[in-house]
Parts: sequence; C-alpha cells; structure tokens
Amino acid sequence: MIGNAPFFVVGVLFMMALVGIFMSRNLIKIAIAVTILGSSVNLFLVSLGYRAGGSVPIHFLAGEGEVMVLPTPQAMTLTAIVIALAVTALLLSLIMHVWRHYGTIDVDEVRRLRG
Amino acid sequence: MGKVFTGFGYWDVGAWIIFFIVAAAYVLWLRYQGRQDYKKGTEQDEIYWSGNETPEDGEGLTVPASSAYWGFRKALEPFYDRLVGMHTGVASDILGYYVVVVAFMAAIILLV
Amino acid sequence: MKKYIFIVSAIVLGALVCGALDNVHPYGDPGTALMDDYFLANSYKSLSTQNIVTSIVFDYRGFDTIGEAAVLFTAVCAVGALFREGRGRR
Amino acid sequence: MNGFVQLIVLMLLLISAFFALWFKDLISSVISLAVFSLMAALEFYMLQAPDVAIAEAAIGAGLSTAIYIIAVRACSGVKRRQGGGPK
Amino acid sequence: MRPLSVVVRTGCDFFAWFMIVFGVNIVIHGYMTPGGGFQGGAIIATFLAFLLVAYGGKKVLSWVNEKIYEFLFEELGLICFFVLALLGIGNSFFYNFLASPLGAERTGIMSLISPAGTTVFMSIAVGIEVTGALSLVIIAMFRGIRQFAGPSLPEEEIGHDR
Amino acid sequence: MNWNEHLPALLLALPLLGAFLAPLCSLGGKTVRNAMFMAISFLTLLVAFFLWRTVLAEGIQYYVMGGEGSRLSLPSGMAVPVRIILEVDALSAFMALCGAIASFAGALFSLNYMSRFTGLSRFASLYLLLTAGMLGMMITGDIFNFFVFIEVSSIASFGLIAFWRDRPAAVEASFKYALISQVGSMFILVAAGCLYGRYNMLNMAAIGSALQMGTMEKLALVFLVGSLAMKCGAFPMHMWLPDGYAEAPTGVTCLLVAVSQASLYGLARVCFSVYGIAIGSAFIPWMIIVFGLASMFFGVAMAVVQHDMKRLIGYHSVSQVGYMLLGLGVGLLVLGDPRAMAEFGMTAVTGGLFHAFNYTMYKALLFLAAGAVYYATGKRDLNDMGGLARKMPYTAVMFLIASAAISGLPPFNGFVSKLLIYESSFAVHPFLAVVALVTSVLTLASFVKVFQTAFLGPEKGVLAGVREVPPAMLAGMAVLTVVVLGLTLFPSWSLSNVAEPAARALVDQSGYIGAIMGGGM
Repeated sequence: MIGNAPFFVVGVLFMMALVGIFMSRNLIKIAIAVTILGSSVNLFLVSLGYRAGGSVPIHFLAGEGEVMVLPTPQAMTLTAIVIALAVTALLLSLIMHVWRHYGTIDVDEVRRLRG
Repeated sequence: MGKVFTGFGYWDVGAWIIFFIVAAAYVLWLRYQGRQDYKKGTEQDEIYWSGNETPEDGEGLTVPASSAYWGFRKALEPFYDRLVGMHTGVASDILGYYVVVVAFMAAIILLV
Repeated sequence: MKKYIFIVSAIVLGALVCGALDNVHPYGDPGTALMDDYFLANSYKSLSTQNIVTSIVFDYRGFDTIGEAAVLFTAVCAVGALFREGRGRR
Repeated sequence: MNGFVQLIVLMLLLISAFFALWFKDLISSVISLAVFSLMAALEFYMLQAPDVAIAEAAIGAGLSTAIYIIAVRACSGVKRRQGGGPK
Repeated sequence: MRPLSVVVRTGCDFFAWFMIVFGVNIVIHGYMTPGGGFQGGAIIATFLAFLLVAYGGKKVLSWVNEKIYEFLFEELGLICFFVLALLGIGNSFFYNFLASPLGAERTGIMSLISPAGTTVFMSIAVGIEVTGALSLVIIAMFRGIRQFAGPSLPEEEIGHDR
Repeated sequence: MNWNEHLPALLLALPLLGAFLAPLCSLGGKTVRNAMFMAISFLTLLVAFFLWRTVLAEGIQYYVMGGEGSRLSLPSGMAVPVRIILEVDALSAFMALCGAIASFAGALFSLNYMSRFTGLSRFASLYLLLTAGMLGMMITGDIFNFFVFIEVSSIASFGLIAFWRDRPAAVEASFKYALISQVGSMFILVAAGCLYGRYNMLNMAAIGSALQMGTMEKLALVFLVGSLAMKCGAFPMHMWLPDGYAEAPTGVTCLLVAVSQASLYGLARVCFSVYGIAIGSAFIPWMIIVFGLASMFFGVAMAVVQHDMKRLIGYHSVSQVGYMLLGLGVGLLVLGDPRAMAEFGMTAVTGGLFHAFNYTMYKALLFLAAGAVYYATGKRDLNDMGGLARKMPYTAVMFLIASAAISGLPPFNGFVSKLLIYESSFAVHPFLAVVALVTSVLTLASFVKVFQTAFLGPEKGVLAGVREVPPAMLAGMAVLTVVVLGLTLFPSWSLSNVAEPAARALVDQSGYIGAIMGGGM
C-alpha cells in the first residue's frame, strides 16, 4: 500500500537536514539539523530490515514459526543512536563554550581562525 | 645502504652521502683558506649594517616572517586574494564545500 | 551567493539520495538475508536468548558494543574536560 | 489499516522536522525536536523494532531534549564579551 | 535553573523513583523482552534529569556526589564489561563462555546462571555504565550553566602563552 | 595459550583498557597515572611491532570476535561470515605500526608538555581512546565497526582539540571539526547501510567478493570516498585541518597526523579491496588524482604566506596528503591493466604508502618541534621569534632534519617516496609530475623561511630567558628522529621490507577476500 514511502521520507529528511544546516545561522539550530540528519539515517537502517508481515525479533513474543524482521539493523541503530547522543552532547558543550568566549552564537561571527 | 629502483632508473643513497661528505670537506677547506688575522672582540668582527648604528636587540635586525616572499605574494596577488578569500573560517562554509564536492561526485557518477 | 550554491547542492544531493534509495530493495522485502537468517535461526538455539537483538548486540556483534561504550566514555571524558574546574593560573 | 497509520506517522515526522528547523524561537525548536523523536520512536515501533523504539524514546525525547534545554538556557544570557571577528 | 512549583516537585518525587524501578527492570529482563543495557541505562539516567528540572541545579548538585557516578557506576560498569569480554579469551575475545545451547544439561553452579550466559551480565554492566555516563554528562553540563552564569567568570588557565 | 593468535585483539584491548583505567589510576596520584600512560603506550607499540612481524612472516592474520575459535571465520554451514572479524594484512599492520610509533612519541612528549594544564586524567583517557580508535580503524574488517571506530577517534579528537578550553580559537576549531566530521560520519553510515541493504553483509571482504556495480554501490562509493577524503584533508574540504592541528595540544597533533593516515588507509581499503576492479569507470580514480593535485598545490600555496608556525605546518599536511592521494589514484587508475600496473602502477602505490609512513614520522616530528618552541618561548607567531638555535640546539637540529625530509632534499627519506611518485605519475601525464615538483619547491621555500626566521638570525631581547625543553620532550622527538634517519640511511631495506609488502597486500584483492571467505583454515 505504501510503496517505498519510508525510503522516500528518509531521503527528504536527509535533504531537509542538509538544507537546514546552511539555512540557519544559529549554532544550536545547526546542532538540531545534525541531530535530524542522524535520525534520518537511523530510520533508513531500521526500514532496511523490515519484512512485510514480519514480527518482532523476540521468540518470547513472536511465537513459533513466525516470519521475523531482520535484527541486525536494529542492533546497528541502537549503537548509532547512542553515538548520536554522545556527539550531540559534545556539540552543545562546545556551543556553550563558544557563547562564553564570543558572546554570540551566530555562525557568521565565530571566525577568528581564517586565512 | 643500497639502490632504490623506481622502474625508470635507480637512486643510491650511499653515493649521495659520499657526495655530501666530499662537499662538506671542500667547504671546510675553503673556509680554512680564508684570512686568519681577524681578532675577536675588536671591531673587526662587529656586524656591518650599512654603516648605521647596529641595534642592541636583534628585533631591529630581522626581516619579519610575514614579509618574507613579499614579492612572490605581490606577483600572485589575484590568485592569493581568491584563495585566501575562500578560507572564510565560517563553519557552514567549511561544510558547504564538502557537500558541494560530494553532490558533484554523486551527480556525475549516478547521472552520467 | 555562496550560500545559494550550497543550498542548491544540498538539494541536489538529497534528491539523488532520494532517487537512489528506491533501488535498495522494495520496502518490506529484503530478499534472502543469509546473515540475519542465521541469527534468527541460531540465536535462541545456541544461546537461549529470547531477544535476538540483545543477543546480537552483546554476543555476535559484541565488539561494536564495546566500541559504543567507549564512545560514551569518550563523550563523558570530553564533556568533563570541557567543564573541568581548573585551578586558575593567572 | 497499518499502512495508513504509518503514512500518517511519516507525514508527522516530516512536519515536525520541518518545524524544528523552521522556528526562530529555540525552545519551540527543541520541543519540535522532541516531538520528532517521539514520532521516530512510533515509526520504529511500527517497523517492529521495540528495542530501538525504547532507546529512541528515552534518549531522543528525554535526555537529548534535556541537554538541548540546558544549552539554550546557558546561551541566552546577556551578551558579556566582545565577540566575533579576529582579535 | 529555578525550582518548579510544589505540585511538579511532588509529582517528580513520585515519578522519578518509578523510573529507576522501570529502568532496572528493563536492564535485567533485556534478554527476554524488548530492552537491554542502553535503554534501561538511559531511562535510569532520566531520573537525574527529572530531579534537576524539578528542584533546580543548585540544590540537587549540592547533594549529588559526582565521584559516586564516576567510579561506582561508570568505571565499574566498563571494567565489568571488559573483564567479561576478556574471560572468553580461551576461545576468543568476547566468547560467550557461560552460554549453553537449548536443552543442554545444566548442572552445578551453571544451573544457577541464566542460560543466556554472558549476555545477561554484559547487559547489566552496560546498563550500569550508561547510567553513570549519561548522568555525568548531564551533571557536567548543568555545572557549565552555573560556571558561565555566575557573577564572576572562572579563572582561566594561562597554558603556554606568555 | 598461543598469544600470537590473539595479537590483533590485544592491540585494541590494551589502549581501551588503559583508557578505562586512567581515572582509577589518577586516584593514586600523578606518578601512577603517568607510569600507566607510558606503559600502555609502550606496550601498544610493542604489540603493533610483533603483529607486523607476524603478518610479514605468516601472511594475513584475522581474528573472529566471539567465535568458537579465533580463526573460525565462517560458521558451520554458512557461506558468509556473521561475526565481527579483525583482518590484519601487511597494509594494516604497516599502518598500525606507523600509528603506534606516533602515539608513543606523542605520549612521551605530552608528559612534560601538558604539565601546565589541569584535568590530566581526562587527557590520558582521551589520548588512549584516540589511539584505540585509530588502531581500530586500521585493523578492523567490518564496515560498521569501522564506523564505530571512526566515531571513537573523532569524538576523542574533538575533546582533545578543545582541551585548552580557555582559548577561544581552540573551542572554535573543535566545533568546526565536530560539525563537519559528524556530517561525514553520517554519510559513512548511509554508505554502510546501502551496502548492507544490497548484500546483507557487513564484512568488507565478503562484500568485496559479491560486489557488482549498481546504483546503491555507486552512492556508497561516493559517500565513502568523499567522507574519507575529507577526513584526511583533501583540498576543498581541508579547512578544518589547519585549524584543528594548530589548536590541539602538540602531543595530540602528533597523533592526529596518524589519525588522518587511518582515514587514508580507509580510503585505500575501500577503493582497492572492497571495490577493486569492479569500480568500473575511471571517474573515481581521476577524482582522487584531482583531489591529490589540488591539495598539493593549494595547500602549499596557502602555507607559504602563513606566519603562525603550527598553522603553517598544518597547511603542509594538506599538501603532503596530496602526494599520497596522487600515488593511490594513479595505482587505482591502472588497477585493471596488468601491464601498466607492472610498469608504473605498483611503483605509484608503493610510493604513496611509503610516503604515508615517511609523512607521519617527519610531520609528527615537525609538530613536536614547533610545540617545543612554543613551550619554551610561549610564542607561535614567527614574527616574534629569532635566533633560537643557540638556545635550543637539539630542537633546532631535529627540526632541520624533519624539514629537509619534508622538502624532499636528496639524502632524506622524503625524497625516496617523492621520487617514486614523480616517476610513476609522469607515466600517466607529465602535468601531474610537474605539479608535484613545483609543490616540492614551494615546500622547501616555506621551510627555509621557517627555519631562517625562527632558529637563525640575531637573538631577540624578549627571548633571552629561553632554555632547552625538558628531557622527556626531547626523548619524544628523538624517537621520531631515529626513525626518520633509519628510513633515510636504509631506503632499499625499508622499501622492500616495509612499503612493498603493504603495497602488494593492497593491490591483491583476492588475497584479502580469500583469507576470510576461504574457509575455516
């Protein structure tokens, strides 16, 4: 019924996040765009492993002889989510320090290192 | 020690080192041939600075590093203006060039 | 000006990704999945773990998990180093 | 039926992501991001990945929002130092 | 941040402890039901976020001891995880040396241990580690607000510049 | 137990364990922490060396994480590997050895250099994690694991670049790197997802055995090449590199040089071992060559006009990476043509890899020497320096050796690898060799400027109290100097024992795949 809609949505989210990075001048907005980029990749991984009519990859809940969805992308996504959180925390800490030193979080004004 | 073959010729480090030793010996010999009668501590070994008073601190004597190759930079002014102007230091520009390159590569390889 | 070039190239890249992702496989039909079917078939039999994702995370791909724990530890160290209470040395 | 609900969730994903990037106000943006994470968790649940859904709900909607709000609060005081430009 | 109203604080008091129980449940039963170390650890770490939001940074940070989070949770979890991985080195690093196949005879001490083997213990270790790590991140960033917002800036390290 | 078999796992386990133990050890005080730090660095170097010896003697080593036995690559009845496999061929071992030497030297240097800072237990953890991430990128054989280790090394480097958080430029450089590197990592994850979705495998060798060029593979190739070229600093994406290198504490910069080589290794591995001949069109090889030429020329052109010492050397990194990209690109271009491969392709790959080794050694040495000058004088601007050779004779001599090596003056090791690259790229098109030669000349010019203004000339009054740096820092530099001189004096030995096995292993795609897919052994 829905065709390749999840993959399409992943592509659109990817594009929106990339465009969002260039459109926004606020560093925190840029961090939000990076988070959305990570989420779109996670969505891509999980939807890669979906099998139509498949059940949860847990024997206890799925019962005997059921078709299950692929478990590896889910394991990969778990790792990717935690990594994205770690990077987000670090980016935001750096932004806090940028605020402390520069008094602004406008991306065009944070440019002492140039040339 | 030994020769390095590159496929088109070879190169020998030993020969080079021997050449350098010989050259160094020659230079030392030339230096030894110079005048021996300079006296230390007199005005004979003072710095000659176009007849001007020699500055006390080395600060006044040196050419600062940003003035080195001034002519080179001046001759290539348009090139350097553009190249240095590219390094704006804005974070989204840095990312922008990256995305442009990846988009270009993807467009060429997927569409052509 | 430069900004518009970047935005256009981001849109181009997104559109290419959008178009290319249609070719992975039809949504909901990954086809023959040798590695995953091995996990689905063997994880309960040989490890007695009901949750196959857990068995992959902690056993089959356990090395990723230690890398991932290291990432968290790294983030803690980095954030802690950024906000450390340094003795001032003025 | 399932496909229809999924389409709605996907639409909501796109809309919340759009608003997260669109709002000028940072707090609204962060709240939209939390909604985006919740929608992503719902989508993961519909893709039969409850493990990922729990992780996304706890990390994306809970902790990530908390640290975003901390950062927004820290960066919204008065401008204290001369910023920008070369020294 | 300023403390919130008394209604919210009472709600958080009640709810925060419930989060811990829920998180521990998710960590321990990760091998059977959806969940595992990361998810449970993240939920337990939300406990601290709740308290910080409800009571404000000043009060909570005065009675939370960071060393406990750092050494008792994070380090302990990591080292347990590492040691569990290392113990399988007779076969290979990360070998699941406690697991027994379905239907195999289990006797002695082995019958007390879950048949899933090291998976369960690794899950618990990772749960402890994630709890500590995420709590520490939140504590550090909260302290960052107070570092910058105070009346005087922190003293700066002079480093190598003369 | 046969320890030789466990060497690949040990190479990663040691720095990870050291990083996890560093906070505990720093409870015991400064001495315990420093001793642990040095011991772990040294043991890692030792393990890397033994691993390299073992690989040269016995061929490709691989290690199955969590398998019944560490050599059982395929589970019974399966055609593809399911577990994470570390695969160490001659190239990986060569790169790991090079990285471990840089890591050891940087650690030795940091002992004194970092003593003016607080938070050193965090520093030790981050440093060892950066080492672990770098070594993990070099020896893993699994594409998702590669992503995880990229993230470990990137996050550790963000923390380390911003370690002096009270310096605004350091925070800014770290933020820029964090932003671009996170986007790059996400691209790599998309690429891993694409390959997984097509083949349902994550092992690089297994993917390589099944790979057929299609739309997804092309997308994955573009993302991988773009991201990894960005991470090693190819031209239009290089701008984070001088910032990050200049602002990181110097001991860390020494390691960051090696980390960028790990990205270069990833690029080579993806192009040669995973895609190989299936790469089809000549577009990607030419793209790599163009990256190489552009980074060579524009990097050095930017370097000539800099006057901040570390930033200048950072721009030289961009230009030196160009040489390696040129060598690898030429090799990739003629990969499908056995005659051209024998004629000049092999030479190009050997030159590129040997240059990677040389580059890591002398560039790390240059950074350490620049850091020593900074430590002693407190200045980074070349305009403020002068006459330091009288005050710091050892540093001056080592800087002279390194700058002669980087400019490719004949007796030094930089010349050997550059010669190989000139001659092989000349066979493709003379223009490539001309650009490489011009770059070399400009490199020499800018290092003449640095040496003349910083070390020669009259003394300045403000620098009267400068003394030579403490012995641990000198020891860190001496390690690298010894390696540079060794490579200089024995070029044919080092080529035939160090670079050529690596180049053969890189080009030999079937060997890389066969080691994993060939059965349980």
